[in-house]
Amino acid sequence: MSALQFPRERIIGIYRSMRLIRRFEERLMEEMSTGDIPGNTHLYAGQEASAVGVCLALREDDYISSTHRGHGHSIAKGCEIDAMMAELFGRATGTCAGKGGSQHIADLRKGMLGANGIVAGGAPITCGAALSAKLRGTEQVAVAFAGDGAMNEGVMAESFNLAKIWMLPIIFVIENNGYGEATANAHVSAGSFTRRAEGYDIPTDEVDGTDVFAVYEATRVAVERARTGGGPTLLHIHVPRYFGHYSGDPDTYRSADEKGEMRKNRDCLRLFRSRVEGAALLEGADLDQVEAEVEDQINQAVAAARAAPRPDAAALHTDVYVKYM
Amino acid sequence: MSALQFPRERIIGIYRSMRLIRRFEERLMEEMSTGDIPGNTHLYAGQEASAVGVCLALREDDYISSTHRGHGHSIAKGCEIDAMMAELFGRATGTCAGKGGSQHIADLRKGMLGANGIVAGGAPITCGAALSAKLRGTEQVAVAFAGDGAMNEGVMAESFNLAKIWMLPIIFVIENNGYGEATANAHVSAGSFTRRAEGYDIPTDEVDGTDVFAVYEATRVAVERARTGGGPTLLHIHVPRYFGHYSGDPDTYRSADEKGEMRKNRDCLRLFRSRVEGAALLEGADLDQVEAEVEDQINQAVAAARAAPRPDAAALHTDVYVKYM
Amino acid sequence: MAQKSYRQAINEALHAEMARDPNVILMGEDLTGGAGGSGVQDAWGGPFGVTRGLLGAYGPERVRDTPISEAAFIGAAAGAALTGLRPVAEIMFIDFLGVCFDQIMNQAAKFRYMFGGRARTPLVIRATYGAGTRAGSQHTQALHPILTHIPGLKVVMPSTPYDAKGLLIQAIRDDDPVMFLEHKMLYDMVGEVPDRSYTIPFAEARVVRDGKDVLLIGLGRMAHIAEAAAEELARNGISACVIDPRTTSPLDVETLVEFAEKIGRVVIVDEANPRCSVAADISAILCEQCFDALKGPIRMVTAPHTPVPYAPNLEDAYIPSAARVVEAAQSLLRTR
Amino acid sequence: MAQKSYRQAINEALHAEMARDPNVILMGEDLTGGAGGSGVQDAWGGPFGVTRGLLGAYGPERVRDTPISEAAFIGAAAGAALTGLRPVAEIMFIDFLGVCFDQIMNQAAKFRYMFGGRARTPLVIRATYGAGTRAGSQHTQALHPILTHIPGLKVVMPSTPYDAKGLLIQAIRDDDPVMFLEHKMLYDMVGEVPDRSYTIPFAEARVVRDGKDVLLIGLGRMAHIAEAAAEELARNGISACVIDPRTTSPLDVETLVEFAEKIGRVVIVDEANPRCSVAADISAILCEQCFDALKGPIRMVTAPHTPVPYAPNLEDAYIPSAARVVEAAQSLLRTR
Ligand SMILES: Cc1ncc(C[n+]2csc(CCOP(=O)(O)OP(=O)(O)O)c2C)c(N)n1
Ligand SMILES: Cc1ncc(C[n+]2csc(CCOP(=O)(O)OP(=O)(O)O)c2C)c(N)n1
Ligand SMILES: [Mg+2]
Ligand SMILES: [Mg+2]
Repeated sequence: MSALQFPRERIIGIYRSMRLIRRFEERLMEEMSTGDIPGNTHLYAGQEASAVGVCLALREDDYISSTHRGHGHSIAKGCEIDAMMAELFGRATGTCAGKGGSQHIADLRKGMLGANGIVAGGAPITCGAALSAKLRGTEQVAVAFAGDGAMNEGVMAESFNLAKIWMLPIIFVIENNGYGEATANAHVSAGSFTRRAEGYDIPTDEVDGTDVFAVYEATRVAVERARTGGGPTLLHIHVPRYFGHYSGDPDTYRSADEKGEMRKNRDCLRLFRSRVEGAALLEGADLDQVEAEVEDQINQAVAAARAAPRPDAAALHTDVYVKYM
Repeated sequence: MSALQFPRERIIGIYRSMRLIRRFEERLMEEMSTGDIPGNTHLYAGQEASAVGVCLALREDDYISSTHRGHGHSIAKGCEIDAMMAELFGRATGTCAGKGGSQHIADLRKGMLGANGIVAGGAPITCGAALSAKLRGTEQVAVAFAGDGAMNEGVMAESFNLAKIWMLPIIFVIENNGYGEATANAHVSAGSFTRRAEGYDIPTDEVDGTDVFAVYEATRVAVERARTGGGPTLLHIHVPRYFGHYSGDPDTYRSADEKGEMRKNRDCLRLFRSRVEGAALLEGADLDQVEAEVEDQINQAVAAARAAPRPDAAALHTDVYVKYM
Repeated sequence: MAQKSYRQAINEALHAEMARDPNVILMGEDLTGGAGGSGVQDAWGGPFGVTRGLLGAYGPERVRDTPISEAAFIGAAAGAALTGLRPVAEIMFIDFLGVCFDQIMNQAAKFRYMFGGRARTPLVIRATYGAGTRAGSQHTQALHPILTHIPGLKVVMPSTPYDAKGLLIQAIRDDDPVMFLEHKMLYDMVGEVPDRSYTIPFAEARVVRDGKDVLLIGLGRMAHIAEAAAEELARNGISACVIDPRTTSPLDVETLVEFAEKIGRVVIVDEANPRCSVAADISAILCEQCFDALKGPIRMVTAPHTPVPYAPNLEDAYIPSAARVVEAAQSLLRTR
Repeated sequence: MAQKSYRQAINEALHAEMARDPNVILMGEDLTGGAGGSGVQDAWGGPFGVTRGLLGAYGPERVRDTPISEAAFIGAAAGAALTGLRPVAEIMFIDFLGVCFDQIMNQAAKFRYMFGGRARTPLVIRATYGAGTRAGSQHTQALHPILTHIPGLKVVMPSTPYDAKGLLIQAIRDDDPVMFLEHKMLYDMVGEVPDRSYTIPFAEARVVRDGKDVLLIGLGRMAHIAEAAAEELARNGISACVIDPRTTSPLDVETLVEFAEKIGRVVIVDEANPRCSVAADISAILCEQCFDALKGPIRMVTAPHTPVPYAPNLEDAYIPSAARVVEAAQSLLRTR
């Protein structure tokens, strides 16, 4: 696995990203109970290796678009933790000045084109970013993240076709966590996702989403293809979803067995640790230190978010248009 | 080919249907120039063997839904020529009382659920008819006709998935005439239509749409599957389109060669004649007589449509609702 | 009479009609919640717990959890309605109208007219709407003006548990496509709801309270905002009449005109964005039909021309408040 | 000045902006017409001949014939706008809004707000609209009220060749998503159009003709119906002022209020269905803002609450006519 040849710093960085996502989400889950975070949110815990593995293969100026379960993708693409946390708390210092919330976190400077409250809504937008990159000749690549449930929205199929006939530098990353909300994927999805994409002559790969190196490697191949004019790829990445569909979901439609097995055998963080420690690339103490640093970072982000001002009342009316006349 | 074992009357009936469609369309093309037929219309000429072959395998109470190019499907399913012609002339005696026009011809008593002005709009509606048949236990089958261009609308893909997971008694008939409006199919469609459907585990068949018996046979297999609980099928039927996209289309985007070759070698009526005459199933005179009868029928329909009353002014306001209060 | 929640009232209506007519079926995403999972079935009883227990009573053929394919299953519901069933389909949030709008606007709503009066489409589409949930711009809209605009649709917006049950039973028995809009912030509201089945006809506005100085017209959740405003006005010696139209299409123009003429001062409260809203629509109708009886301009209290913001302080400011209604009413009385 | 058709005016605007800015690209179905065929390329020059010649001038990378996948290519246009291009996408008939509404309403229109003001979406969506073509219920709608309702969109409805060119250039240079609606029955209309580039600002109504007895407000093609009515009224000694708002969002409320106050009698003509229409919207705004100056009810002349019928006699009766406008104006003058 080529990624194992990464320099030490990079391997630490991978763990830091994954750990940051995990703790960000776990902390959100805790904070929800304080009532300080408005509404509900969809947590990415369990799926970290997918976002991190994919973004590891991207350039900083590459694009991604995300879903309602978008925190992991945002963090992996480099969005600031402080601003994200502030956004979730609905503060003026948030990524979207408090106006977007969890489902709309975006940071165009980081190439993060937005989470999306509409299932599959990001796929065609990402085709547009890829087209833009192609026409502007920048060799940027665009990644559209989507869930297994999203695969049944028609606009996904339309995007596959458009991406292929226009040979767009795009990668469709389907994160299959087995469920769309409370509904098991097998109950609502016929056939196979990779064969669906192959129906459009799009190359595909099935990937173990608990293995960050496997995700990286599959993405690297797809990015290479995209950057050199080879068009789109679909990666079908299998991941566990740790929490319920959203933070308030009692999650009783999954058996204790299923949930236990998942946490026991499919924890990407634990698998990573044993992998790199086993290969003697890092020592436990290195990783423990990362964990401590992450803890600090999250604590600080939460404290800063709590202390941050709410948006000014006038903000209700601004930013609808660049100019309205 | 089992259809060749049809009784003589049935074979004559096949020719009558195909001929009726051809002459209906050719006559419309002529009548357009008189200015008596409002607007424009999409002609089915060239594709007759598809509609007729498919409907030949259906029961009278089976359902079909059609497209903007719907006259052939309507005629093949048993809609009345007089009422259809009156509809096209915008008369009160029309299939839709003059309120629908070419793109909305429907006759629920014949299981004809409507032409559709929205490309691919009929696919999910037909899934619903199939579901209805299934739940009511009637063993009816539903056929959704669509063009090659329609295959790129997302709702087609959604319908494939829905039909498969619900094992609906439905057949998707994709009539590929090589073009969507003025755009060549290859320019805008990636991959293969049958492989796209197979991505949903839907069985498929590629069919020569100039051979009415081949169409019948493929449909028969699909109908058998649907009626016995085997779920959906996709038939990819290759057909020529004789006229431009619509009656006013100069059709210069197809070369004279392409159009000449098509009319010379892919005329389903001529192929049918030589086939059945060659097999000594019918004599030329039998078919000539059918042609004369069809001619009379069309003449009468046109004369009746011209003589029919326009809708009453009050009709503008009726039929929006069954009851509005 | 029994006290029940708006949620339960809707659940009862569905139960009653499914028991009464085997052609009534349900479809939607996570309608049971748990389909195909390894744990509890009907775990959610719907995204908002509205459809709980129906799976157990009527089985998975009639209570169908769908893929996330709104265009396909709304279209399928329309096609099933055209061919003998009476489907009740659910769009989880009305915001998702965008992905299935064609099947509603161009197909179901127009079948009857396009087919020359020879079709019936007894289809109900239930959807949640409205702001207040801190869910951001794509899960909080109130799109009833768009639906009201479309000929061929009926649009129902119950404001109480009692109305929710009666109007839903009416909707299911209706032979035309009906959009049934449930406000998420009302699900827990409790009120009197008879156990028996009953119907409430469309286009019959409800006079929430009578009054003589100013007429407040409020739709859906806004009926309650109007009522709260009326109470506040009463404390200031102003007698406000509150009317809830209950359905926007058909609209009970007669009652609205009658009261507008009698009272002469009108404030309309609408949670939707202002442009081409139902507030504007009713204002224009009243201006045209009872101009001479008006003692002042018709005032509209609506959301601003902005998406719904996430931050609670902004979202609260977005939603029309009783204070704004009071202020509009008072401004009318000042300029008599 | 040169006489040119509305079609040609639009074509010129596209030519000018594509020449001026390499980031301007076009996409749509059959935008050239003939892509991949065995015969003539650019055979159609667009479904209505509007985009002819652009392929030859700017090549297939910038003039892109798309699959029949409105959701995908409108979404792609939005995504391209977000990342540096200035796409002009075409929806062949506005009726097809139903299959791509999400990408317009929930995505492009809301990016800027949801992202806290940190996005620009310089996107133009051109679409044809309107009745009169005998094309049936799904190819003849005028859906501008639905678009006007949505915060984040701008809506432009040129009524003349001159306006079409100036407003389209303005739209392409605008940094927000603009819906540019072209009436099919106006494509052959000829008028004066300068060869040079020029822009017409949004929210600047055009006073088509001045007058003192009654104000006729007409949008898009209805500006001409209003004008014809004004001519007829003039023959009867009534002086009608005609105003074309040109853009419904933003709307030039100031000018409308100014003239409504000056004249006191208002008729609004809108080709859309009546409920929650732009006619209702303008009526409500004027009723609220200049009530005291009104000498009578604001009258609306709109299409009926029905889909568009096919039969020519019915379709003609569907479209607001000058006679109906005259009759509405006269009724206002009678009840002074
Ligand atoms: C168009 C649309 N339909 C339905 C929803 C409601 N919804 C939100 S998330 C979700 C499930 C998505 O499943 P999947 O794509 O597998 O993503 P996951 O939640 O598993 O990450 C649904 C149905 C939505 N947001 N948008
Ligand atoms: C949603 C939608 N988009 C575009 C159109 C315009 N249109 C009408 S027919 C057509 C081409 C359809 O091609 P195909 O499906 O191959 O059918 P064919 O005309 O070849 O029979 C198009 C683009 C439409 N009617 N509906
Ligand atoms: Mg999932
Ligand atoms: Mg075709």
